Amino acid sequence: MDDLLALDAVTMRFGGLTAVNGLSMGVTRGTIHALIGPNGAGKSTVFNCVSRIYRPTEGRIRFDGRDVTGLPAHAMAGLGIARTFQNLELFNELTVLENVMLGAYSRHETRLIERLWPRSPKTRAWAEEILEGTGLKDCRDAKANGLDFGRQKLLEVARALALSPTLLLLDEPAAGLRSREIERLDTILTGLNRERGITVLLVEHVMQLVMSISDRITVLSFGEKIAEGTPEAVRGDPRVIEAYLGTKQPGEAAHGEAAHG
Amino acid sequence: MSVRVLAAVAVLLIGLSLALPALATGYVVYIGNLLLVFVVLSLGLHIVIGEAGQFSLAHAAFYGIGIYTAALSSKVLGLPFLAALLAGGLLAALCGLAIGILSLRMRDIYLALSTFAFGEAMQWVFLNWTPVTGGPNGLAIPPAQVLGQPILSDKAAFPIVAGVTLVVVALVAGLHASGLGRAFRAVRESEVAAAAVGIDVRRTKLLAFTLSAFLAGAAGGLFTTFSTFIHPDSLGFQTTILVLTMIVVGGVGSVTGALGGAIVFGLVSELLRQVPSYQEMIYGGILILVMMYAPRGVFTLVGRR
Amino acid sequence: MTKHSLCRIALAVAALAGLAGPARADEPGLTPTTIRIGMFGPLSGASMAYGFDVMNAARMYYDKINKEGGIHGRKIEVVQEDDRCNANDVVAAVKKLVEQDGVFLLNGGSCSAPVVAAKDYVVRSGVPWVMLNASGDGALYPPQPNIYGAFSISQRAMGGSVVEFASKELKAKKIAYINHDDAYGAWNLEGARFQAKDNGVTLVPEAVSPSITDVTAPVLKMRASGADALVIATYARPAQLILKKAQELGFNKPIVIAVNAIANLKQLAENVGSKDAFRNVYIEEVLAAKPGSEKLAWIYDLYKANYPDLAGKPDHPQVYMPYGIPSAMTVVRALQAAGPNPTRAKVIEALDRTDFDSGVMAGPIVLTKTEHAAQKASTYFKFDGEGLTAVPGSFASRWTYQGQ
Amino acid sequence: MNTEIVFLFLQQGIASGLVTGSVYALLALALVIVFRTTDVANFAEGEFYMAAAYLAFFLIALVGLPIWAAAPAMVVGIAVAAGLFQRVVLRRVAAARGVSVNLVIATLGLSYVLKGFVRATGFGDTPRSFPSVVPDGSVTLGQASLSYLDLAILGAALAVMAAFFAVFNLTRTGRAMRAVGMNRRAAQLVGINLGRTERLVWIFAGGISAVAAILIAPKLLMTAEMGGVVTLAFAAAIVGGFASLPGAVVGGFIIGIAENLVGLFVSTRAINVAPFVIIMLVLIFKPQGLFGGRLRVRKV
Repeated sequence: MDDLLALDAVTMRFGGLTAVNGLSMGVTRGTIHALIGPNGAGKSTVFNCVSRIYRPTEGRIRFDGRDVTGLPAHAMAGLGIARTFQNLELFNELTVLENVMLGAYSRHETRLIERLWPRSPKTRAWAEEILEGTGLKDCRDAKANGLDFGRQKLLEVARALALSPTLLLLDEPAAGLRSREIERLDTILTGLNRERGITVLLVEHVMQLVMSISDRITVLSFGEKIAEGTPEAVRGDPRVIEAYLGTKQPGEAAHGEAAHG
Repeated sequence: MSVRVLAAVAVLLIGLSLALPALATGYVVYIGNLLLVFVVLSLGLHIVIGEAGQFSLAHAAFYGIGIYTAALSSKVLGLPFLAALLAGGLLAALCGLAIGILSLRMRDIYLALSTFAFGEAMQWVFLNWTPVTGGPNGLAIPPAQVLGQPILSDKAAFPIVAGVTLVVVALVAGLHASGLGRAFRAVRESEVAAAAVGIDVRRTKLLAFTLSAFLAGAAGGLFTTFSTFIHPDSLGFQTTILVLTMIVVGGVGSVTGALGGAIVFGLVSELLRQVPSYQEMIYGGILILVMMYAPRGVFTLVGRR
Repeated sequence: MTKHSLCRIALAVAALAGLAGPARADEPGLTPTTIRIGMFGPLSGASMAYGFDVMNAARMYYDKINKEGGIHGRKIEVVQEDDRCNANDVVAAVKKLVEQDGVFLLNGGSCSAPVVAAKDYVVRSGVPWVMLNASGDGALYPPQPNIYGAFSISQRAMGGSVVEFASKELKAKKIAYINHDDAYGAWNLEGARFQAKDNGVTLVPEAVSPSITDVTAPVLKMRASGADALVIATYARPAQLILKKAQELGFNKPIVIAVNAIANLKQLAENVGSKDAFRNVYIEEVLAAKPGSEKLAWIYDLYKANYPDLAGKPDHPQVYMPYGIPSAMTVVRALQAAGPNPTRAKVIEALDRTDFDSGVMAGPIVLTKTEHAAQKASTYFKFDGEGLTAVPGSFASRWTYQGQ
Repeated sequence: MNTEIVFLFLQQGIASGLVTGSVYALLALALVIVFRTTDVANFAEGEFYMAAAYLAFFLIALVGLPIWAAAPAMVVGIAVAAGLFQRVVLRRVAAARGVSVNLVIATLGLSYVLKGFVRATGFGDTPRSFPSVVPDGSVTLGQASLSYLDLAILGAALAVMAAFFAVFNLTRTGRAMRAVGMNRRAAQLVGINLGRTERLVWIFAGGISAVAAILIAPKLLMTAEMGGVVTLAFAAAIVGGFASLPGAVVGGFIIGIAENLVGLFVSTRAINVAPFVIIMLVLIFKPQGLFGGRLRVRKV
């Protein structure tokens, strides 16, 4: 199988707490893959293991066939893995343009001379292009912390895209967004996937989005995988329904959660 | 700092280099030299605090290392000025790197106070390593050698000091606008996000420490062009605090702020000598008022970015 | 802030802008009716006590001379700068006085380490420089053609003298010696070492920082060393801490407090608290008589007359005030000796022939071509916490400059 | 050096070091409570302490109040002044931009103002003292000798620490202070008045500084520069972990004892560098100080 990203029995413990327990999963190249589950299921922990903020207690992570378990966090960007953050990690005091230019740091500004050259014309042009594509062009000189929440979320995505990622990790990109904004996100993500062939792994509570764009879904509960498959298959899986407060449909349950996600 | 501000600074410095020695007294030129040394010191501290957001309070120590190294390499090895200045900068940079490595695991107040401790310890070394630094007797600085000629007055030194300062201002302004400068600021804003876009946070911090120490050492080298004496008393926490005050009052994170803060605060400090009995109160009052009413610094409105 | 100080700032701005040009003349600072003298010292900050009133004393002496008709018909005009006892500021003050204000000679400097920073510049510019109360050994040895100092006492002479006193008067064979790790300390220890070797006694030195908080270690070490006498050559605050601690730790040998440590004696006794601490304490004095005596009364009267406001302030005049007088006297005498048409060279020549009794200091003020430290004598008193009893005899340092 | 002397040195060095250490600890406690609640490294702490000593001197020596009346008046005065400084200056600085370096510079400004003011009164230069609240006399422990004042200072440091420990853990106000220190936003959400809590912390800090001044000024003497001792309180606090009350006291003891032992067994020249070497050593091995806990992993 052509897995771009493969987790092999990954376990992450914090002290006595096991956040992820022996998780194995694969993300197929060119797909949009969602990771869902109730709060505290360990979804963000999986993300942080993949982006190397945490070092898994056990298990291995392979990217593009290569074992990346021992690499430092900053090396992941160079391999083509970009991510966004659940609680927004923007460079607050920097401008929108600078935020996006920083996204290009490891893939478009690799030579020393490019990093030292004042005003970086090449990177700038590339960042402008991304801003155009994400509709953030008109606020390019505003500071990141001066944007409204929706645009800040979008900026996170834009910054990740500036990296020209092979794999995009999105940690609750729709949380807190209004439905019109979610629709735009849907369009952007689908477009990226179809047109540029970017593989996407996302954690999301907003089921409307998950169900509409995902090729495949993995469901976590208490750190363990309880189901995996196409949206339709997962939707009907009784274990999933049970995990999401028994009787309710996952989609409905998640709407309530998204409010405080 | 915008290109326009940089150009203005260049014109001003070149103009002063031509005009000042001819028109002004040695005293005015001396103050000019001293202010420019503080500009270089401030820009050095700006890199580590303003750009990379790491709290370093050992700046006076790096400055001292630069002064002693430049003076001694000129005295003992007979190095010409530029080589002595680079030697001072490089040794300071090396110490900065070492402190950076030791401080990597610390942050905030712990980082601030460990670098503070290093600064105090270095001042003690300057005072007690008598065979090298002259200890409490101070050290006579030999005249700097430029193109084989000794520099014997403030006026002769000024064009050199101004030239080096201009190069430093241009480099720091360029750094601010470059990818590396953005990487520094990314580390300042969020280490997690910086790592996620591929910035090696540890290496970037170390680089900031090293560059900052290099500039402090170079400022020390500059000091030796017009000064004839150095004493450990001048290399203590007071000096670090003065430079810190300059960049904060000028505007943290802004190159123009560091430059303007150094000039304005250097001038204020010199002018306050004229009102001895009130100067501490005035100085303290200025700090409080600026922090209350111009918290982003007095120079951030001019040439932001 | 007064109008006056605003004026001063405005003038300084003008000076920095290069608007106020220097006085240009063959002999700067000289007009048919005036001689301009540049004075600098600490007028602000932590070191103010060392120089503020010393400068006032010198100024009031010049006022007195002016009232008596001046020097060959010229009145003395004083320009004063604050040097904060900080090397960069000392240099700024000196350069301003010489190049901006165009003074004829310099009469300034109260802090010994930072004044050395101005040495090379003063030598290059050729302006005569008579220090105030700075010991300034670093600028006096080797002697420079135009720099004179140590009008209170040179630190080498001080170190030699206390050791002489401890070994001759107190018959100590082993002398404990606590000084500072600064320039003062380095210089006075050199004199003390020389004298101890010359007298065949052992010196046990311990250096501490002026900012020390706990003096247990040095005092305990001194006690354990079995010394017969303890010399305290620190500044006032550490000296009082040491005195107190010596009593607490039962150190019962004689203690000599060097002149560096002398502050207000009444306050000293109050700070140490216990009268027992003063059973065996001697103090070094470099003035001609004990403070408050008839011989020095004219200085204190003059101060009151000149600075009525200051005299009403607590702790004024400061202890070191009289030290400004011999320095100013030396300047006046040299100017007089240089004749009605003085030049800097003539004044330097006259300074090199200075030899007079100031009536203020313990010994004569003597300057020669090869010795530019003016005052070397000190006297000793027994201090019981209240009164002073003079110890007869002279205890001079024998250290001399031997070249490098 | 024979064994007898080594033992004597050890006993007296440690005993005196504990006392000097409690001086550092008292001032460090004032630094720590302010830092852990308001995130401000108070560079004016030394000058609070200095101002308190001079206020006491003024009330006792010049106004002629008896010490039992002067001491409480002075403690209240300094505490109120500290609260005012928070209300008028710091609140505004923090509101405009909560960057800690700005707050630090503001406190630095206050320290200059206070030093300049005391110097302008004319009392700042000559070392002074006022009568100690503790009678003269000393006790001997083994071969070490300590004065009554020394014991009082030691006791006060421990008592103040215990009192604050109780306040922080047992009272509502204390818990509010801790909560603000941990998470300002959350504290606000549960109904804690941020401004009032922060002001109280500054008032407390002013109060301790004043108590410290009553005890310490007779021992270390007063000048306008006496606040410099706070450098060593910073050393004590950082060694202890900067957010920990017991840490500040233990840190104070470590610094105080180390100064003496270094002075006795290495060189008196090295006394003033010893604290800084200790800071560096401690932080290299424990980057959060001895009692600072582990580095928090931030949730992202």
